Formats: sequence, structure tokens, C-alpha cells
Amino acid sequence: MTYREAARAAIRKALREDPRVFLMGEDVGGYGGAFAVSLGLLEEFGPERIRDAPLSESAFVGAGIGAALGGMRPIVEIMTVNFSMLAMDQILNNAATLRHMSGGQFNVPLVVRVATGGGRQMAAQHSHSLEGWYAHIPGIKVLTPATAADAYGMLLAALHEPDPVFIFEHATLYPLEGEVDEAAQLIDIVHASVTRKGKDVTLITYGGTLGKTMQAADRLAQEGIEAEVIDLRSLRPLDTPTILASVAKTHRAIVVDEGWRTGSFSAEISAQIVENAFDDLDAPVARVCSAEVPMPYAKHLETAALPKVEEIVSAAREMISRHD
Amino acid sequence: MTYREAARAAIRKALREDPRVFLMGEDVGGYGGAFAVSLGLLEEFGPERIRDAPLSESAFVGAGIGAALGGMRPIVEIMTVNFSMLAMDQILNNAATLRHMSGGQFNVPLVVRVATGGGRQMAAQHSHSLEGWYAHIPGIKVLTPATAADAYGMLLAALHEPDPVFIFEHATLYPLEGEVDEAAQLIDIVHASVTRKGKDVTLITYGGTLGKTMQAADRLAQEGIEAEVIDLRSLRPLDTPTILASVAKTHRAIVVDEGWRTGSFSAEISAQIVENAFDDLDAPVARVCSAEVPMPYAKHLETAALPKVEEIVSAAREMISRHD
Amino acid sequence: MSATTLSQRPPVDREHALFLLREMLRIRRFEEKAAEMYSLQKIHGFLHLYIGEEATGVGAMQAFSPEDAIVATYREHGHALARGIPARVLMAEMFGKVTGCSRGHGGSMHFFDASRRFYGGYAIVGGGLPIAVGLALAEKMQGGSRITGCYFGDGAVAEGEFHESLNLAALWKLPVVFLCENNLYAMGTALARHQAQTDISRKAGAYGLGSSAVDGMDVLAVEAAAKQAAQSVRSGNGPFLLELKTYRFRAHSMADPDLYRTKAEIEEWKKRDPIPLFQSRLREWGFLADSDLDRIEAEIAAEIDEAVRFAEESAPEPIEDLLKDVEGPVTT
Amino acid sequence: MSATTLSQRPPVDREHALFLLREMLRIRRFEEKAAEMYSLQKIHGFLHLYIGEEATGVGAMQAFSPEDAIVATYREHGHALARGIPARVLMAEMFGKVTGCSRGHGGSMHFFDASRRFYGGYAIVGGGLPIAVGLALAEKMQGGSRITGCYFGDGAVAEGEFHESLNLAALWKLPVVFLCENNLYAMGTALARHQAQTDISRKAGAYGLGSSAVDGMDVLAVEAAAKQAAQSVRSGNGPFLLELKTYRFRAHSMADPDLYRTKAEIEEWKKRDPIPLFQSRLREWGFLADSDLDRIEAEIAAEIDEAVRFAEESAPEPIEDLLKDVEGPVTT
Ligand SMILES: Cc1ncc(C[n+]2csc(CCOP(=O)(O)OP(=O)(O)O)c2C)c(N)n1
Ligand SMILES: Cc1ncc(C[n+]2csc(CCOP(=O)(O)OP(=O)(O)O)c2C)c(N)n1
Ligand SMILES: [Mg+2]
Ligand SMILES: [Mg+2]
Repeated sequence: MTYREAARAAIRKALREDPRVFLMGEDVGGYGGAFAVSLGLLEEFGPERIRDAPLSESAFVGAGIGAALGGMRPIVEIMTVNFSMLAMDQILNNAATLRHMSGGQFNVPLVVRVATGGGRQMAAQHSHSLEGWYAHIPGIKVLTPATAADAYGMLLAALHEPDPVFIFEHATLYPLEGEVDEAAQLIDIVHASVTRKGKDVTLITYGGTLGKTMQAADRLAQEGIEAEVIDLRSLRPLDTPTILASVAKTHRAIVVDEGWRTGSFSAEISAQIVENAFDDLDAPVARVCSAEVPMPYAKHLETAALPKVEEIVSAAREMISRHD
Repeated sequence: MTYREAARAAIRKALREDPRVFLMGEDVGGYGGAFAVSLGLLEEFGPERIRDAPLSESAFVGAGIGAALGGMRPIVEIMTVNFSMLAMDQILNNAATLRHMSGGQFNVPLVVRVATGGGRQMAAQHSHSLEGWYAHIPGIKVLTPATAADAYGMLLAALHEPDPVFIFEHATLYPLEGEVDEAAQLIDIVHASVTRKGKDVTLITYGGTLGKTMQAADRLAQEGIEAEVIDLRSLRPLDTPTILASVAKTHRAIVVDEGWRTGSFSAEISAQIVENAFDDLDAPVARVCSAEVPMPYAKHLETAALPKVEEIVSAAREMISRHD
Repeated sequence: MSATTLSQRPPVDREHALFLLREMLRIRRFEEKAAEMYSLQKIHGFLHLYIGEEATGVGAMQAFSPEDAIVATYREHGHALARGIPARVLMAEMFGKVTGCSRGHGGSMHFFDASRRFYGGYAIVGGGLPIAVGLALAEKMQGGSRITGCYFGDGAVAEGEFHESLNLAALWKLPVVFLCENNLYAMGTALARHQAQTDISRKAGAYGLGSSAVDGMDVLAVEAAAKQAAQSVRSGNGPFLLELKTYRFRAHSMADPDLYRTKAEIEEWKKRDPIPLFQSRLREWGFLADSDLDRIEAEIAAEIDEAVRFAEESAPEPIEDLLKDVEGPVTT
Repeated sequence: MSATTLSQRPPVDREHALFLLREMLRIRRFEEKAAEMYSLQKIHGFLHLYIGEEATGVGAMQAFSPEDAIVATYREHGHALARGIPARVLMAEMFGKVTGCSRGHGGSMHFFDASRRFYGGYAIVGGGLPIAVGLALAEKMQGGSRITGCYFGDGAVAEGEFHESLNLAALWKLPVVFLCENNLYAMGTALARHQAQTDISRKAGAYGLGSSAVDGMDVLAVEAAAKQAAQSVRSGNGPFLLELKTYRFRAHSMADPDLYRTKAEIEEWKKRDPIPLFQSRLREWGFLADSDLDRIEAEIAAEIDEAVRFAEESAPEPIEDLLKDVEGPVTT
């Protein structure tokens, strides 16, 4: 099934199995979701549980927090990460703090789904990739499913977490096909996965850039370079041990991140590798990120701004040649 | 004069010299500013130019953007960075994008002053240090004056910039005394400054943690370790050359940043050092940051959560001993 | 030509009436062409058509002089054309060309034109309102007499920024006309499903500002109401909220399967299509003959064909310029 | 004791009246002590006193049962005490002790008590409203009959979240009583300088919800109005906005030099101090003798002394537990 169908199947399963679960957000109902994820769910579950919200990001995210406090298991959909800025206060100051600030008396079992990323010519206000900002916030989890299986499994697992979980779905992934085991037990959401084994260089990425990174690994293989690819899956918590184990083997790491380079989460990964595996490294950790520009509309400019397969390939090539 | 008086003197000078300048924000007028920065200015300039705004962060920051587009030179005060989340949409999606998105037709000469940081037992919703988030945004500048001279000079220089400038004033700095040359020309705002010369290790910091870092350097000197201290002054643009020149000399770097460690701007600095000076390094770049917890109120817990002089000292010690 | 009795005396002169008709038709044809170009994959990203709403854009724009400022949304083709931005630079923008009104950086959602004080094209719903408030604040502080017109949709009314902006503008008596184009839907969410109280113009009461509502399918009524609103603002009474009741005939965007409303509802509204509606009145008044319409249509067709040609033939921005417009030169 | 004529028949029985008085006095004395402890540097950070506003907190709280949910602001000592949270755990909280109602994590601005459904202490102005809406949503979806009371100030009314929350609650007919404690100032900004239209209860019209305003210095009037509001909400009419007109006698916080209003204005309002006001009515009704008052004051003094002792003697949380409450155990 597609990534979109996988997300939908997970929501449907959760709605069927747990009466506390409901989906709330702009156009999740009548419209079927801006990305058609919830298409058909209104018909099956009705407007109480597939709850269209007005354009009020702060209020409906906050209401999700309150509903979670009140015993429900809300899945809040923020249509895209670009609009989530309007809810940032509720996220940072309430969702993430309530457990600690209340001395452990309250917790917020809230799941927020957010479409993210560029690549569809949506221009400067609709193309952000801000997962890294979220990953800076203590008190929440940040998941970045890159496959249909994770789109399915992570949502179900997230609903079992006692604290807020943000799931970032890269909008270019929705039509992609993948295997999904609908009968599986709850999946592990805190560990990274090694998506391709290799020994020469570790390529670390997540979400929307996993595909490009796998393509780059294919290209590198043709040149005789065996890249190991890590799909982080979760940015917070970050599975540093899996990264370090790979770097211990390859001695080289490249981080691929669609965020603007400066201050993107790629920097954190680089810093952690250096802090923990400095002596393993044969070359400085490299980063392939987006150019520091509000995303332009024109295709050729957008492509120029986003991470490219060719950039990953040449970063790897350069790194390997450095060692020679 | 104090840092507070320096900021006030700069605002006053700007108001006197440029009729396009005005100050707008919550309680900048009658109250005199939450941190008393604008005390007395209402009396001198009146309510049009010392403009109290309702509790409407999104609207008055957006109005600042609009007023800048309309030919004014607004200084918008967001009382603290904690509340700036409510204006994040205007900042990220409008202020930072308008020049590029309009194909260069418009620019936004807006100055935003924001109090930041912890250390005053203000607890989980009033102690953030999010300058690093801002430094991720292309299209804006992020200044972090750590001295009275910079609190004065940076504001005046910022008003001459064609694009949005965010000035983060760490709230613990307001009462601190420092030399200010009120007759000086516009100062340089894009270069870091080496606040203390040394040869053994580079301590890199900015804003509210400069004082702690200088204290750590003093302590280290007593132990015979000569630390060089860099005050970044500006996080965006980041003066990487000054950092690299120091690291080329000391071969060791520690970044001190009040942000929560994971995903803080310290990671970016670490990553850039590694990318550009890997072979200069005798030890991995280290970071001294805040613990990953919503800031607790109780003094002992807050102190435990914030970067400490002792942590900087022992990080330096360890780093040096590693080399031995 | 039918005889015009006294009671039916046209409220406008023929020239202006034909101008309004032409403006609405230009928008309609421009957008039909844009839709076609989208299908041909010449235009990408989001494309939000304004078809059905031409009377609100054209009618309300008559209240603003070239010196005034305009702020719009992502559904702004109509506003941009009515503002006088040439069709060719708009088409080129959507083609992603450097000759576009935003050098191809913005696309359909982000039209800008400094020379016409057209301040954009905002795609975060509600995000343009504070900008409009600020433009008006600047004007007031500079002692000028220009006003700002700010278009937005019914969906934006639910956002906090609507509330904050109206309060701020009213509190400071700023010269803004808030123009709410109520097309009864925010994407797929019907007005009654996003507003507890669906009478938008009544919301002005919470801020003590003047307001009115008008039939947005009647271009003359819109023009009159907007001029009245603008007059009130120009007189220093502070801002005004004008609700323009309209309907979009097309889906929210080209990506919208339009599942949330019935075909019958759309057909019902199409009976009130502002263009035929106005045409038949013009004919009644004897202002419009078939030959007039043919001529206007032909002129518009030529304009739009030329716009497409221009867009097609224009160069894209050089990739080397990717970072050119991010920041201006540092001063110090 | 003066004779009570029919027309003057007390609207409450003596026991309840004395309870209300005691509650207001407890808050007053608790806060006087808190101010003292702040001067002695036992309490740090922000301390926002409620003195002058006791009638709104105490009066309105009577409309809520222990099963209902309460959401408050950073100025919530009064609400917490009126809700029944013991003074000692509140004092300990402000002393930063582990015995505090939030283990010393929150301080004065962030009181929480799960057992009393006291959902906090929110210090981002307006930030509690969406939480209250969500609590009410959960209740409604679970088919329960409990309601939520949400206190906030006049300053919060300007925030977008006020608007969004009232619309959402009204749209979905959620059981929330919005309690606006209008003390005429948001920090140093007077109501008329932050609201274009200063009649807060009238703002309910924008959302089609019920509202009223009441003299917040009259505890009985507040109680009656709040009960009516709560009744309306319990009957399924959707949310209600109750404006409580009050005044704070102290500065905004201990850090506020209080420069933005005149001493005379404060003195004028002090004549309407809710506690003496209520006391004199009680005396008129023959409900209160000097000896009663002495006894009540003595009991309260003992309670508060004990609270300080408890706070003083309590242990701080071990530093090793710094990260303990950030997240619960990961499930998968
Ligand atoms: C803050 C924000 N949330 C969500 C969206 C996605 N979105 C784009 S248009 C739209 C509906 C807006 O409706 P309305 O304001 O009535 O304008 P219309 O499209 O009808 O002209 C939505 C939900 C957005 N662009 N911005
Ligand atoms: C969003 C936000 N902006 C600014 C502040 C700073 N601040 C704290 S209280 C306050 C005034 C609030 O006034 P009001 O809502 O009337 O409550 P009151 O203090 O009068 O009880 C302000 C501006 C804040 N806490 N949150
Ligand atoms: Mg609409
Ligand atoms: Mg108040």
C-alpha cells in the first residue's frame, strides 16, 4: 500500500480499537485531509471523531493537549509544518512542559501529525523542513517515518506513548508504495534502522531524504564505494549508538538533511559523532542540506536549493579520496 | 552605564535622530518596559513613538513588518523570547521571506529586541534560550550583545540594516555595568570578538554565558591553562573565520550555550569547526549547554540545569589532559 | 436597445460599466488559461482559482487609488489583475520565469509589485492582516492620507490574527479596509462548520468598528459598498470591515477533488455568476451589444495569448542567482 | 445586631456567608505572607498578588463542583486556595520544595493539583484557554457532565487564542465557563489602551455565546452570576463568557514599580475592597460579630504560620531527580 494508505490504515485501526482516539484538524473530514490521508474516515466514524477544525492552529493544538489531559487520545493533524508556527506556543510552552512543570502529576498523551518538506514547488511559505526545531524540545518525541511501514507502525506506537509525539510526514512520500504488516505488534519507535549495509561511509538521513540517500548509495556502489545508510526514524530521542556503531566501522559520516544548513539537525548529529567517535573518524563529518534561502517556486531554483543525489555522491567521493 | 541604560540610550538616540524610528511592544510605555529599558522614553517621545501594544504578539510583530515595508524603522520589543513563539509565523513566514519571495522588490528594515534566557527562577515558560532557532532562519540577522557597549552599538547599527535584525538581550545582563562610547561611529555587527587571548583552548560563547565563560577562563588561568574566549556577538551571520583562526592556534574548542543541548546552536558551531578545521583539532569539540528539561523553578534545580562555570572548567581540563 | 425608464436609470456610466465588465472578464479568461497551463504542466505548485469571485476583487479595487496599498492572499490573481499588474508578468511568474512579477520566486501564491504598492500574496491564512495593519500604521505616523485594502477569506476569520489585527487597527484608528471575501468555504470546511456565529460583518462589534456586508456577486453593489467603506476610513473613523458574500465555482485548488459540497449547490450559485449577471444588466441598460462583447473578448484573448507567449519565451532566473535576494548588503 | 427587614433578607445563610468571608481572608493573608516571604528572599522569581480580586476567585469557584476542572493563570494563588489546595503545599511550592504542589518545579506561577482537577497555572497569557477547551471537549466526547472553569485576565482578551478558543468552544458547544477577571490593567496597560471596545462581555456576540458582566467586588453577586453561567453551561447551551469587574490593589508583580496609575485611583478602588465590603454586609445582617472575625483571623493565621513552617522545614527535591519528570517511560 502507499504511505498515504498506511497512515490512513493506522488511523482507522486506532479509531476502531480505542474509543478514546479521535482525529482533529483542518479539513480532515469533509475534504478528506489536505493530502487525502483521512479520505473516507468521516463516513466511517462520523464528525465527532473525524473532527474538522476551524483555521485556529493554536486553539486546536491546545485543545488536543487539553483533551489528552482529559483522558482522550487525540491525533491532531497540523496540515503542514509551515502552519505549525501558529501553534508553537502551545507545543513548546504547554505540551512539552506540563509533565515536568506539574511535578509529574499530569502527562499529555497527544499525537500530532504534520506534513513537512519541500520539493513540490510550493514556494517560501509552504516548503519548510523544521523537524530539527522540534527535536530541540525536551518533553516531546519527534518521529520521521520514511516508509509506509513506519507511517503505519509509528502512528500506532505513538498512541501508546504517555507524552506528546510529533510525527512528520514528508509530503513527497504519500504516493510511495511499501510493504506494511497490518497484523504486526507495536513497533519500536526509538531505534534507527540500517537501511543498507556498507563499509566505506555512513550516510545518515531521515524522512523525505531517505530516497535520495538510497539512490546516492546505489550510484556510489557502481563506483565501488559501499555506503551504509541509516534511517534515523526518530530525531528525539536520537539513536546515537546505532550511528556510532556504523561510524566505528566506516570511519566516515555524511548527514543528509532537508533543513537549511545552518542550525539544522544535521549539526547535532555531526556534533554527537565528533563528541563520541572522534578517534574513529578518518575525515570530518560532512553535511548535505538545503541552501539558505526561502524556498523559491521555480522548479530549477527549488531543485538547486534542496539536497541532491549528486551532492551526496560527490561528498562521499571526496571524503573517500581524502583518505587515499 | 548599565547594559539596560545602554540599550535605552541607543533607543533614545535613534528616536532623536531618525523620525522614522519608533518603539512598539507590550508595556514599553506607561510601564517603562518589563525590564525598565524604556523607562522615561514615553515622557520624552510620547505615545505615538513609544507605542504600548496589546497582548497580541503576532499582530504587533506583523505590524512592525508592515510598518517597515511602509517606510518606518520600527523597533519592536517582544517582552521575552518565550512569548515570541506567538509571533513565529510572522517572523519565519513573512519577515524572513519577503525580500526573496518578492523577487527583491521589498525589504523589511525591522529591528526586534527580545529578552532571553534563564537564571532568575522564572520556571518552565519564562526561561527559554531560543536564539539558536532564530539563527536557523535565512533572511534575518541574529545579534546577541553580551556587553553594554554592544547593547548600545548593535541597536544603532541594526537600524541601518536593510533586513530584519533580532537582538537577544539576556535578562541577567541588564544590571551589568560596562563602558559605552556614545560618540562612536556605527559599530561592526558581523564579527565575533576575542574577549580574552589564550593558546590552550578556545571557549566559544555569546550573550548571557559570556560572563560564566570569562570566569571559567580566569579559573583555568590559575591552573596554568590559557583559554582564549570568543564572544560570537552575532549568530547569524556567524563569524566562522574568527573561530577557525583561534582553533588553528589552540587546537581545542568548547562551545558554551544556554540552549538545551540537543539541537542547540552549539551543535552548528561544533559542526562548522569540524568541517573546516578537522586536522587542526587535538580533541573533539566539546559543548557545555543546558540540561534537557523544562526549566525548574527551584533555585538548586535551575542552577543544576544551566551551564555552570565548573562545567566549563572541567571540560577544558579534560580536553587538555586528553592531549597529554 | 431597450428603453431606460427613470427608475431604471443606470447607476454608472457606460464607460465605467464596460471597464468593470472587462476587468472581470480578464480575470475569468486569465484563470481559465492558467488552469489550462496547469494541466499542460507549465504551471506547478498550488493554483487557487478565483472564478466566481471576480466581482468582489474588481468591485472593491475601485475604492483604492494607485497610491493606496493592497494586501492579498494566495488566491490573488484577480486582485493583481484588477490592481493593474500586467497579465504577462503574472503568467510569467506562474511559469517560474525571471520576468515574473516576483522573478519566479513566488509562483501563483506570491504575486508582488512594488510599483503598484501591491504587497503580496500571503499564503499563511490570516498572515496578511498584521502586514496591512503595519502599512496603515506607517502611513498614519507619516501623516499621509493613503489607505490600505486587505483582502482575506472567511477561513481567516477564525485565526487569532484576524482578532488581533482588527483590535489593533481599531485601537489605533488605522486606515485599513478589511475586505473579507466570504465564499462560504475554507478549503472543504463550510462556514457554519468553522464559525460559531456565521455573520462575519457582525464580528466588527467586538472591536467597535464600522462594518457592512454586501452581495459579492453584484459588482456595482460591491463597488459602492467598498467606496463607502473607504470613504469612512479616509475620513479618519478608523478601520472598516466589509464582508463580500461570494462563492467560488472551482475547487479550492487544482489539487482539490471538491467532495465536500454538492454539484447542485455549485450550479445554484452559478446562476448568480457575477459576469453574466452584470452583462444582462448592461444589456438592459443598452450599454452592451453583442459586438461590444465580441470586441472585448477578442482583446482579452489577445492579451492573454500574448501573456502566455511572453511567459513561454522568457528566461528562467540563472541558478547562480539563487541566493541573491535573501539579504541586502550588510551596512556595517 | 441590626434587625433584618424582609427587603434586606440576606441572600445567603450565615454559614455559607462566613465560609465565603473566610475564603477571601485566607487568600488575603496568604498573599500578604507570600509578599513578606518574597522580601525575605524565601520566594523568588515572579510573584503576582491577587489582593483586591479575592471576590472573583472565591465567588466564581462556588459554581464548580470538585469533579469539574479548573484552569487558571500565573496569578492563581486565590484560585488554588479557593479550590481547596492546602496553603502549605502552595507555600512549599513557592519555597521551591519537593513537598510543593508541583514539587517545586513551578513556583508561584505554576500550581497544579491533579487530585483536585486543578490543571494549572499558565504563564503565557491566553495559553490556558485552549487547554480548557480541550478538557471540555474530552468531557463532552466521553459523555460526561463535568464542566470546565477557565480564569484569565482582561489582557488575554487581546490575544488570538482568546478568539480562537471562544469560537472553537462555541462552535462545538463545549461545557466551558470563560471567567475573565477584568482588573482594568494588563501589566501597565490600561484596558482602554489595549481594547478598542472595552466592554468585554459584549465580545461574546462575535461567537454567538451567552455572556454577562458582574461587579467583581461583590462576592455574592459573583457567586450568583457564576452559578447562573455554570447552569447555562451544564444545561448544554455551550460555553459562557462571564466578565468579573475587579481591580488589583498591588502592583502587577513584585518587580513592578506601579508607575502607570495614580495612587488616588488605587485608593478609590480600595473603598470597594471586597473583604470589608462583605464584612460590613455581614455585620448588617447580624452574621458577623467581632469575636467571629477574631476567631476566623486567628484560625487563618495559624494555618498560614503552619504553611510557612511546613515550607521552611520541607526538603528540596534531590538534584539527581532533575530529569525524572521530563518524560514517562517509553512504551515501545
Ligand atoms: C495558517 C494556515 N493554515 C492552513 C492553511 C491551509 N489552507 C490554505 S487555504 C485554506 C482555506 C482558507 O479559506 P479562506 O480563508 O476562506 O480563503 P479561500 O480559500 O476560501 O479564498 C487553508 C485551510 C494555510 N494556508 N494557512
Ligand atoms: C503571551 C504573553 N505576552 C506577555 C506576557 C507578559 N505578561 C505577563 S502578565 C501580563 C499582563 C496580563 O494581563 P491580564 O491578562 O489582564 O492579567 P492580570 O495580570 O491583570 O491578572 C503580561 C503582558 C506573557 N506572560 N505572555
Ligand atoms: Mg473561503
Ligand atoms: Mg488584567
